[in-house]
Amino acid sequence: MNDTLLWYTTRGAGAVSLVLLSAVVVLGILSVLRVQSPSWPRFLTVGLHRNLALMTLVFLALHIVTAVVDPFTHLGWLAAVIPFSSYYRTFWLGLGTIAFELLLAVVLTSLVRGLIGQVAWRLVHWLTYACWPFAVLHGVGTGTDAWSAWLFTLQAICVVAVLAATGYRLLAGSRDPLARERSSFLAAVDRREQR
Amino acid sequence: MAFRGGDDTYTMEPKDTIQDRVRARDAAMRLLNRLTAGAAVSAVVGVGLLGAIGALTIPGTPSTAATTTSTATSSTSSSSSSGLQASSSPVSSSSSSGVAVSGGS
Amino acid sequence: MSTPRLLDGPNPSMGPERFAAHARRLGPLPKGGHGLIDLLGHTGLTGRGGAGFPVGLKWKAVAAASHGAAVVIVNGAEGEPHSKKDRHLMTSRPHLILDGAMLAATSVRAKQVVISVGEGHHAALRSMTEAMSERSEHDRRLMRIVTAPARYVAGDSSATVHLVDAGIATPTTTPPEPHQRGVGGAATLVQNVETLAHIALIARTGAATESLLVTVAGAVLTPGVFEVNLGTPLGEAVQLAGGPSEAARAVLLGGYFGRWLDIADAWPLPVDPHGLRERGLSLGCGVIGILPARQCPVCEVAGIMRYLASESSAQCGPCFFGLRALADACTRIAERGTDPGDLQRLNRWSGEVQGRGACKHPDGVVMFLQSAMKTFGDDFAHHPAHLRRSA
Amino acid sequence: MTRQLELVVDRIKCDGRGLCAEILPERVHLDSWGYPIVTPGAIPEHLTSLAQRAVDDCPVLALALRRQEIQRRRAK
Repeated sequence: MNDTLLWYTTRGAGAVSLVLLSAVVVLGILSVLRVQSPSWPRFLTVGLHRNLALMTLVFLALHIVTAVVDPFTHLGWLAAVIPFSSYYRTFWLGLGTIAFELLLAVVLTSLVRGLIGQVAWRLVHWLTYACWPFAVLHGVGTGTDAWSAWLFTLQAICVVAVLAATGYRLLAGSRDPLARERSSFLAAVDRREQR
Repeated sequence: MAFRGGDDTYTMEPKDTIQDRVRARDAAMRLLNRLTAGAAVSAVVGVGLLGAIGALTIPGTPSTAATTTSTATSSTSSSSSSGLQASSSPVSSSSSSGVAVSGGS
Repeated sequence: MSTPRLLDGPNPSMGPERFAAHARRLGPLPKGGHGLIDLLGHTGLTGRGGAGFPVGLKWKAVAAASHGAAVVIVNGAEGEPHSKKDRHLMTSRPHLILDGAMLAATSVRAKQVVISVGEGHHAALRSMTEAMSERSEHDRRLMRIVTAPARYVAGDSSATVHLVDAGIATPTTTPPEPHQRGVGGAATLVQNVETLAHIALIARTGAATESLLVTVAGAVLTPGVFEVNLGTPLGEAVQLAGGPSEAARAVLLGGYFGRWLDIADAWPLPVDPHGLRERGLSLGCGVIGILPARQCPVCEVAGIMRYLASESSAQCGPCFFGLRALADACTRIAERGTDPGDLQRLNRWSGEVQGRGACKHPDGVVMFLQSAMKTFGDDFAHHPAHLRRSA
Repeated sequence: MTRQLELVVDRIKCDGRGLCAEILPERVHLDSWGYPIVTPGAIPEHLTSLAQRAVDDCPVLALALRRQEIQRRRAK
């Protein structure tokens, strides 16, 4: 097998994974924001969010497998699992490993959400906000050799999209129509401090 | 706050019949499948395309697989990273093969 | 020998009966157990907190799920605005309640008894605390007291469990019901204080009690708590409070989750949970409220609806938004006069809200509103535009 | 008989996202405030997969498919 082919596949799959992951993050935020229109019901956002998340894992697997089996980088399987254990670009690659593991945790807990319960699922799902920046940094750190203009553009689009969505989510506040009333009632009947 | 209790809700007998909503659901399900399939195809093409762009835009001397494997066996951290710089591969041939492989996968 | 009553003994206004006097008057407390559970089943005693659930059935369910680790909650939260009978009993006959609580604890094999007293019921809290200190070492080790916030939903049994568990007095989703899985996951018996006092007497005599406590409120000469014999006509019970202080229009029977009745229909009704149930009515928590003829029932109902809507714990959307919409529509009718659209909306929203809360708060409110619209049908249909009379 | 499934809503968890009514309009519609009203009764065979989808897609895990016999025993 052509090793250079592996190498390009690694990079291509990595870039595609980042784009997919960013799309998944944006879709997740849109679903929290309850975005909808007559031809775009809310379950479409959620369905696409889930499908693309699974797809991200597939391309991430391609990215990792091709990187590991590539004899040139000499990574070894351990580097794919243990962060900062590779000789090759120890730091930047370590970030990728962390991002991968966080994403794995987020996706796996989502698949068994009914078993672990909403609270635990939600806590783990917040890790996305750690996973995505690690993935971006990993891309910047390991990917900016010579084709940086392309990759940079792609990454810039991803970053702008996710930051815009996150910012909007922060500004918009809770979309639960009961959030305010619920917390004020809770404050009125909460007796935990007393006892 | 989105508290609806005013006069506007009075006439809010469901304007859409169940049939309408079932049709909308089925259309959206189809759209979801199409979007997912479209994303999958674009992603596969994207791997090939980005791989090709990578190959096209990396200048430098072509190096063969043989040299990379040989560096790998005697690798230290420094030698492997320097090996990367040198290993940028033949431009035209790998790009076309990259696309071909991605299309097949 | 006549059947003992809850308020036998010293005048309740003299404050809590001490343990020594209580024991001298009533004698030792018999043992609880399966025999008592069967006896309670036979007497047909129902809960006096409002829901009127058969006590024997509830104890049997908790005993079956207990495994020796059940919890008994003595519910003295009394969140019903006009009800005073629970705190009256707690301040005058605390040991009757504690007797009942201990009987419950041995019968369902509980390892914990939690007494929940409504916040702000200072005399009741003091009385129960002192009474607890007079009990035996064994009793005291089992018992503790918590205070429940003065909110309407805090009296709900799941809210009481939530309060004991997490310190937050909001209802939780059922099932699991408290008798299946309550405090700390253990089977939990939530029982109103008056119910437990009845049980303290039933265990001693082996026979059903023949009286109960009611709170007579509203347009009467001397509002207050009275012990009436079962089956007493409602009109006679109102006479205990001196009778109506002016021309009376209607009775609200059973508190805010109860029913409105025209005064003429209400007067001969028997004050008896079973007798009322046969007529499709309920004594609820025992509040008998008298509405004077000079007061506009629509404005009165609108005011109570606003209160009940504001008492939603805002956990379930249909309850919070639905009750608010219902209260707003009632208020519009009260202030701006009848609008046929509003009447239709009241009916439609009532249907949408019913049965769609985690607890029974929305159901109780809808029942209250529907009985009001039935009893005061003409008033709702032809209400003039006028501002709410100051309450 | 053992496959008689019923759709139940946890009213406290539900925050009115409305996905269930979009996915299963045959059995769920929204009230005036956007919260689901579920048609009572067993879910017919041909709708079970969509009902399961509605359960899986609920963003706050407020929907569940329950065996109906359990419900009936409790009600008794």
